[in-house]
Amino acid sequence: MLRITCPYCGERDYVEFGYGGDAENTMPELSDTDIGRWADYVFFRNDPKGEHAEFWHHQHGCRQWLRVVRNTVTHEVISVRPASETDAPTQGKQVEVA
Amino acid sequence: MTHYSAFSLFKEALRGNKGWSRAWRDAEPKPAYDVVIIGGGGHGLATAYYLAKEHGITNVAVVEKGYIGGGNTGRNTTIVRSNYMIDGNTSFYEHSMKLWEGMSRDLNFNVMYSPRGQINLCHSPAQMDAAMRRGNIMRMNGIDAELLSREAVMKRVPILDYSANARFPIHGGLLQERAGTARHDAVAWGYARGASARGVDIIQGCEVTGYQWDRGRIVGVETTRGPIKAKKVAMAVAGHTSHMAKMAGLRLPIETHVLQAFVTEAIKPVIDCVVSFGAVHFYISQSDKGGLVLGGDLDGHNSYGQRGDLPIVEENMAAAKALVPLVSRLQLVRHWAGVMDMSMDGSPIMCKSPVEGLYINGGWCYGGFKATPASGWCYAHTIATERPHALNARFTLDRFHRGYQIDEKGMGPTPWAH
Amino acid sequence: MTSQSHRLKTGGHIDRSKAISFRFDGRAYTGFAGDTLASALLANGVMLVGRSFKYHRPRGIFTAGIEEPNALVTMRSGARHEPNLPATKIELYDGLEAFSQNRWPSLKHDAMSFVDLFSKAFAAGFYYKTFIGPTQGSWMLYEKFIRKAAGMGDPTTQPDPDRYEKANAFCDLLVVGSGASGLASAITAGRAGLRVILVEDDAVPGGSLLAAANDPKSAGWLTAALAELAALPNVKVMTRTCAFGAYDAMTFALLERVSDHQKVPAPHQPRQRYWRVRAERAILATGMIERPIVFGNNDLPGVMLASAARTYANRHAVAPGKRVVVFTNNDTAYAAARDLRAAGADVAVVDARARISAALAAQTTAAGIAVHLGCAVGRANGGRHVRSVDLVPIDLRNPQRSRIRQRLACDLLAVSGGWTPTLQLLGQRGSKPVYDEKTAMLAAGKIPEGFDIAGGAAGEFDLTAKIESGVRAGLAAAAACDQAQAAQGRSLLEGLPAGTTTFNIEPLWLVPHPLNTRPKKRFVDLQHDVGADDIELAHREGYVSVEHLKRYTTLGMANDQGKTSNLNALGIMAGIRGRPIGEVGTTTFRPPFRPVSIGALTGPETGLHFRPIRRSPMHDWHLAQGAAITTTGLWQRAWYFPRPGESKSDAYIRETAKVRQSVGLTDVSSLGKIDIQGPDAAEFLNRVYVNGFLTLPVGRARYGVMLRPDGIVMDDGTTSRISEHHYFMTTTTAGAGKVMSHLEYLLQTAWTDLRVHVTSVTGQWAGMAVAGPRSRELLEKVITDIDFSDDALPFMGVCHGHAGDIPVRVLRISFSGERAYEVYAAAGYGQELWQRFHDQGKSCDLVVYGVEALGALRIEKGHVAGGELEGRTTLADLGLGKMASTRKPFLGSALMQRQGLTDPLRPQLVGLELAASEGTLRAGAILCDPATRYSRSFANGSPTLVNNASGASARDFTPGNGSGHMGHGIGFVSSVTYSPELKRNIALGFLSGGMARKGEQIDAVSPLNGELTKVRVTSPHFVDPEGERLHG
Amino acid sequence: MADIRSALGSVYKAGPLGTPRDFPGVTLQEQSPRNLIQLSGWPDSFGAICESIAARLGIRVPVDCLTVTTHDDVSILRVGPTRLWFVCGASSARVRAFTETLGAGDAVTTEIGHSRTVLRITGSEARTVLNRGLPIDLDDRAFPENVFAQSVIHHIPVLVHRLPSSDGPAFDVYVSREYAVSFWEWLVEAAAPLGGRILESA
Ligand SMILES: Cc1cc2nc3c(=O)[nH]c(=O)nc-3n(C[C@H](O)[C@H](O)[C@H](O)COP(=O)(O)OP(=O)(O)OC[C@H]3O[C@@H](n4cnc5c(N)ncnc54)[C@H](O)[C@@H]3O)c2cc1C
Ligand SMILES: NC(=O)c1ccc[n+]([C@@H]2O[C@H](COP(=O)([O-])OP(=O)(O)OC[C@H]3O[C@@H](n4cnc5c(N)ncnc54)[C@H](O)[C@@H]3O)[C@@H](O)[C@H]2O)c1
Ligand SMILES: Cc1cc2nc3c(=O)[nH]c(=O)nc-3n(C[C@H](O)[C@H](O)[C@H](O)COP(=O)(O)O)c2cc1C
Ligand SMILES: [Zn+2]
Repeated sequence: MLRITCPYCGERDYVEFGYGGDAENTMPELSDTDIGRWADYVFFRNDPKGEHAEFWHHQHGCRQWLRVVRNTVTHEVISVRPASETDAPTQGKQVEVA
Repeated sequence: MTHYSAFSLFKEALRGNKGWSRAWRDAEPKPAYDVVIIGGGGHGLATAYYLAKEHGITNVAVVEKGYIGGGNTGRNTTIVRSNYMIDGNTSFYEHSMKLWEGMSRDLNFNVMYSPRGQINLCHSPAQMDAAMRRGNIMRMNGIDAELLSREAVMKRVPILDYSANARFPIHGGLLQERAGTARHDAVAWGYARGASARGVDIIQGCEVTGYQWDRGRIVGVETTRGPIKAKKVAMAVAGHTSHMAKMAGLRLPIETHVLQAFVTEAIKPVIDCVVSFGAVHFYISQSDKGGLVLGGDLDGHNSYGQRGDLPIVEENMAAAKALVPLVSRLQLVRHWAGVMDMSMDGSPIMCKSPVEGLYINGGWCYGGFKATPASGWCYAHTIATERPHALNARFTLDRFHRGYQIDEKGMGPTPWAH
Repeated sequence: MTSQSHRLKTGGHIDRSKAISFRFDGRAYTGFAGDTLASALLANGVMLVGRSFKYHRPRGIFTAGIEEPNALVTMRSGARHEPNLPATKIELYDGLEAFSQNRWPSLKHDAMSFVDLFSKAFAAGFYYKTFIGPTQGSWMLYEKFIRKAAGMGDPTTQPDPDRYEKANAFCDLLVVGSGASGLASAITAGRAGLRVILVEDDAVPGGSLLAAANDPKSAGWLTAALAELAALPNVKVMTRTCAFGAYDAMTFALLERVSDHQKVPAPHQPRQRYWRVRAERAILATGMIERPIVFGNNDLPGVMLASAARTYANRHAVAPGKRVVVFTNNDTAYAAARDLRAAGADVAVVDARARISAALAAQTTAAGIAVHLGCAVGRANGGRHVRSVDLVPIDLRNPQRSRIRQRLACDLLAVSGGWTPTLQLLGQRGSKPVYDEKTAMLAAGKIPEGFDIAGGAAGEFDLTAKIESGVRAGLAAAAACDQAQAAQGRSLLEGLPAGTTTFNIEPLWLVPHPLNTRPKKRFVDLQHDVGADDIELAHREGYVSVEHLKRYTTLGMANDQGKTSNLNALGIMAGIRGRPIGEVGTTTFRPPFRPVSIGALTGPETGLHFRPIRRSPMHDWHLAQGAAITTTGLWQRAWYFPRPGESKSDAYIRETAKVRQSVGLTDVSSLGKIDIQGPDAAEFLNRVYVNGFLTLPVGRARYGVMLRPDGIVMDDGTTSRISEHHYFMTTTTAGAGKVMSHLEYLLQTAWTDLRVHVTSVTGQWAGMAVAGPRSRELLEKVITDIDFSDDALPFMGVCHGHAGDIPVRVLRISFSGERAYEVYAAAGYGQELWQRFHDQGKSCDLVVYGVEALGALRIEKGHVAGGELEGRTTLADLGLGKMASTRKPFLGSALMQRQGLTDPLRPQLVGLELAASEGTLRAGAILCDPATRYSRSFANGSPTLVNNASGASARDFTPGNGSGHMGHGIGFVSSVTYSPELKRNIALGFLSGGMARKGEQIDAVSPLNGELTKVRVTSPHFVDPEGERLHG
Repeated sequence: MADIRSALGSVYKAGPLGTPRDFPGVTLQEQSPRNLIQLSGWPDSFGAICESIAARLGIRVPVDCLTVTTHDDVSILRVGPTRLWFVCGASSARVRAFTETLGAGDAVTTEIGHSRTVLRITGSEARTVLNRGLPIDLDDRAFPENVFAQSVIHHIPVLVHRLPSSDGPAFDVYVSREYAVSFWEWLVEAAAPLGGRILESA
């Protein structure tokens, strides 16, 4: 059973999470009216054989969206961090937010 | 090539089966071909067969990294149907169905195409309405369809749960009588035999590891058995489409996902058609050997792992028992998985790629087995004539930018929901 | 037959004081506690137990374990009837009932056994070569017969009366297998303080120790080991439990057979329990499985694995034969020979090797056993049981056909062709075994992270070596879990003799047919009746890769998954191809390691519990009122409230009419409800909704539509502004979860600068709609502290107040087009509030209505819902194009502009009604232009659709079915209802050209019903199009 | 005030459960409705909010998402990085009064008490029964007192809180109200083989 270590809740079965796909594709600005850029963002995905950065939503836990790096061949989870964070990856239960 | 018939079977049996010859030649790669097809699945082999048969192009190699039919062709739940509704899909899949109907005779290889009927169950009035719409479109396109009432489903498939205990009561279903199953391996072998007899080289144990380029154009492939030049390179690699496209510098509207399948012990016949649950993604049929073949949803995350995880095993088994209570005391003997090329609208992509010399055939999602003959037929046409056939004209790559998705399920760009 | 004619007087792990009676094929027998069905049958001299899959050949008991390919029986009767269980794994219980399979009319006289005579024509893959013509239907014709002939056993069609449980467990170390090595691992790790789970498929721990001759040293070791384990509180021993799967992240699936060894489970007790164990580490101490040698008639009853014969003798005190021939190519079978001799049988050993060690020779001769070296069993003879074997000389370096040298009479032929470590669980993790030439074994390849192997699984044969390897693995696990200091295991080896067990195998896969006799079938896969000839044929036809071999012959694809046959097949194929076995490769191991009942994997998720049910706070009330219930996603909702004798349409038509006449009350609790708060909430809503939300004042609600990023409509609902920074959003029932995740996604990934929190409050609020001209009157009765005048609470107004002591939130919004209110109260008050409306409603002529009437009311008003929001429609398609703000971007605004989505020919929402008094309006009917009938043409070689009127050719198509309309039409009917207000059927639909075609007559065709109906295009706003009632 | 109606109204029956035992393996009891107030803030100012909670209400806010702190009849569960649940009895007024002093820019609150049904599971087999569905390690080391977890049982979202108890393990399970009946049916079925008792609702 694929297990993801939520930075807030600890290691959990992946069924607690919703899948969000490619996390490297960034959404254009809303004001961007370029159809090509939007279509690239919405439809065209990174789909590597190997390490993949992807979003997971801890739906049945803390309801946080996470950015997970995972190997798509071995399913090994390499790092997990909150989706909103862009700095170094964190893993493990103790995350002090305050 | 020995012609197959009841007579030859009998004759050879008397000779201790010593007289049979190889079904296809095990070819060594030549330095160059007119067309190199990457992927010895049903689609690649069928493409080679129709290139030779319909277009007279026989200087063709099918290059397979493992053994032919070892990809999704050899691991799918073998459902063949053409109950499609969206323009662009309907005629394509019906054309495929027509080819299925003549395939065994065309190939002189019994692919056990067994039109035993397929029923999509409905569990709410809204689903009945949707089935009505689909069935009507099918009929208007010359595809057989029948809307069954609850009672009619009951009569046809008595072993489903019609009790008050059913969580999702059966309201009725959409039946396609000509739909059914076929023997997956035989499709690969039959096309290989037919293609090989027409001069196509089938090269197994040969992985394409890159492309040969000449001024921005692809002119051949690098393989684990050396370079092979080709005027045209056509990929038909299903679950490896994104990966092979990436090697050519392309990013596609495709995600690769794992899909599992399951088989029980062989039992005497209990279910005589294919039944799809309408409440969750799940379907069941019985193989000729007697095993119940079960399939359902994706594991739900990008994967090239070709093995499935427990939650989906549980989901599928629970769905099996919810739909067909008698499976409770039957046993699962094996479960396996394939890697699926899930496209963003659930429909395939078959066209010339933006890279000169390279052709794309992928994005078949759950449904590419049934497409095998038409896919080969249309892909051969596209490769030979440099133009799509009318049947695959809509399976373009630019449809996403242009807003012409072929979204059979209305799920939008969430490939794991198709 | 005398009772237990083959039972030994002494010895064995059985309890002779507990006699057990059972039935096989209706005949009564007795056995003892500690017996399996197989051992008890053998004890009673029953050797023929089944017929084979394809050729219906008589078959007996071949093994003593999970690898059994032959002795599959059907257990129990009635609702507990269950086919295809190996007799070797069935524990005997009083009253056990079992039946043989695949035979008719009886096991002895099976009508289908003639198939065996024609077996040559039924060789591997015969079906690919015939049944091809002459017509398309030929195969279907033959297939019927093939299907009937295939398959083993029948399932019951009665519902399973037993319960199944699921369970979760966590541990530091999972040890699989309780043989000497597994016990040593568990004890060592247990002493170090690890949380250990030890699983054993058998009913009792001990593994192959139980099959050993009763020597006090090893028996004493076992007793002491088990006692220590029992005393370690951190070690949990689970017997009758099979680890059948190894999955991602060290998760293991186990099947515990809780009460299969009883006639029926005790009250409340499950039959089986399925475990998911998450372990830090795992040690596979799964032992080995013996494999046979392939020779003529090797499937005769009475042919058995040597280890099985030994197990029956030592563990079950059964003499499986009185005159025994042991056929081997290695040393291990000599132990079986000696033990069978000790049990009183006449024993001879046929050893294919040219020589054996002097020590072994001496020991064997001393036991009174004759040894025939350099010989093989060329074939076995007998009808329904082996009577003799023919020996042929053999040179293992170059096996050739040769003449029969000698015939030995026997009633048991015990075979050992070598051993295969049980590495399936590693294989499931993608670790391919590698072939070891020296031991002729498939040994572990790369061992995945977290795993270890010990004992037989690691290729050990000797007891001391097995224990040593178990201790080593246990210590390693402890070290990996940071418990190294405390660990110790040495004492487990105290007093054990140095290892003496030898193996010395010289591989032999297939014995050539003896010369000058008719070749007999040589089976490789007994369960699927795959013979050596089939492998040869596969090779001849080019199916040489092991994977093709498997698929062409079906070898290894039966219930036993080739546990005794895979390696022989590889050996034979390698021989034919002249390649080393290592190069030929192996097929993939997949879960489950042993067959697992689907009931167990399902656990309690069955029947009505297949999925949990979501219920509204008023659900009980609805049920008490006799409401019909319908399913929407996971929700159960009141569909309609029939009065005695009323049909569904009677009921909903009455309910609908009453709402428009006086007032109705309906339950809308299943709507998704989202609490949205924060200083940027307005901005956020403004981005996700197509229409503007910045200007919505406090105390007001607005209808909003949101798009998916691809520009297609995702969901709709109303959002009210409760206070400056506080909004309350409702979504569709089906869309609730999706919308909630979507909003969180946007806030946490794309728009992290927005200070907004969203919380699902679907369960917090009971919602009810009060609709109809008298709704205000009713509200005023129940809610007394709110001014319901139009000035104080206009259309789209929101306010808070009380219904007596119940706080309520009231939204004046309407889905029905009538003056209407949605009233929300905290869920725990929902039913009470509902009851108050109901009670007070008596004087206002109140009707309670369900979702069917709700649907009718909204169709009358042209409100879109599920049938229209079907994942492919745009705002413009829904006639809502004007809602989209042009002053701001919103999610989906870019891609909504794509050519395909702005195509003026896209079907748009219209109203439809019958053009004549005849005909049926049907949801799902296809709209077609009466003027544009098509026909097909084959110009240019491909089928084309040609417009009969204009001659223009349209896109490609396949021939239609004759209603005159073909192709995909120009739209469809999405929702239909009877309108009591208009006294006729009305519909919503999508039509190319949309409202520009108002008044036109269109064809609605439904070939499924053979109908072509003329419909007139109307406004989708059937009732009160000006919206006067909303306000009036 | 009108009575808060239990979501289990139609199915809850006190009495013995399953296999009779000398002592019950599992005891189940529905808890009285909880005041449940959710407070959500933003990372930049959440620390300050936590400090003022400590100062004004006298309860330290747990640092860690899996722990509960309690003072008097108020417990704080940190259910997300910047999200707290106040579970309170009579002191709810105090908590509400406090939250009303917060500006929307600092933190927002949502009442969710009615959306959860709370069930107490105690007895020697409490862990066993929970683990029939709950994929969380309940061992003392991994799941000590005053720890909670949000997860799923039988496809139903739950929050499981291990209570301090001198009398064997005790858990409060918060179940979404809509699912309460399904969850209850699952629970009773799972507990039956272990033997036990259903107590009158608290
Ligand atoms: C579990 C499961 C159930 C399914 N059920 C159905 C069903 O019921 N009905 C249905 O219609 N469809 C079904 N499908 C889908 C269907 O199986 C596939 O869409 C279809 O078989 C694809 O065929 P293919 O020939 O394109 O691909 P494949 O058969 O996968 O062939 C692709 C080949 O390319 C080879 N390859 C890849 N990369 C390279 C390389 N670099 N060099 C050389 N060779 C390479 C692979 O080894 C493989 O053999 C199912 C799929 C799965 C996994
Ligand atoms: N009988 C002989 O003459 C003889 C001679 C030499 C060697 N051997 C073999 O040497 C081997 C070495 O002994 P060992 O201690 O390593 O093993 P073992 O055979 O003593 O114990 C292995 C145990 O693991 C259990 N097991 C296997 N897979 C399992 C699973 N997936 N889930 C649960 N239980 C499972 C089996 O039921 C068995 O009891 C034995 O296999 C034995 O057969 C036997
Ligand atoms: C329709 C179908 C039926 C199958 N039936 C069986 C079966 O009866 N027994 C079996 O062992 N495997 C069966 N398989 C599975 C194959 O053994 C194998 O798992 C599958 O082809 C995938 O290959 P792999 O497991 O080698 O990766 C079946 C596969 C398919 C596609
Ligand atoms: Zn979390």
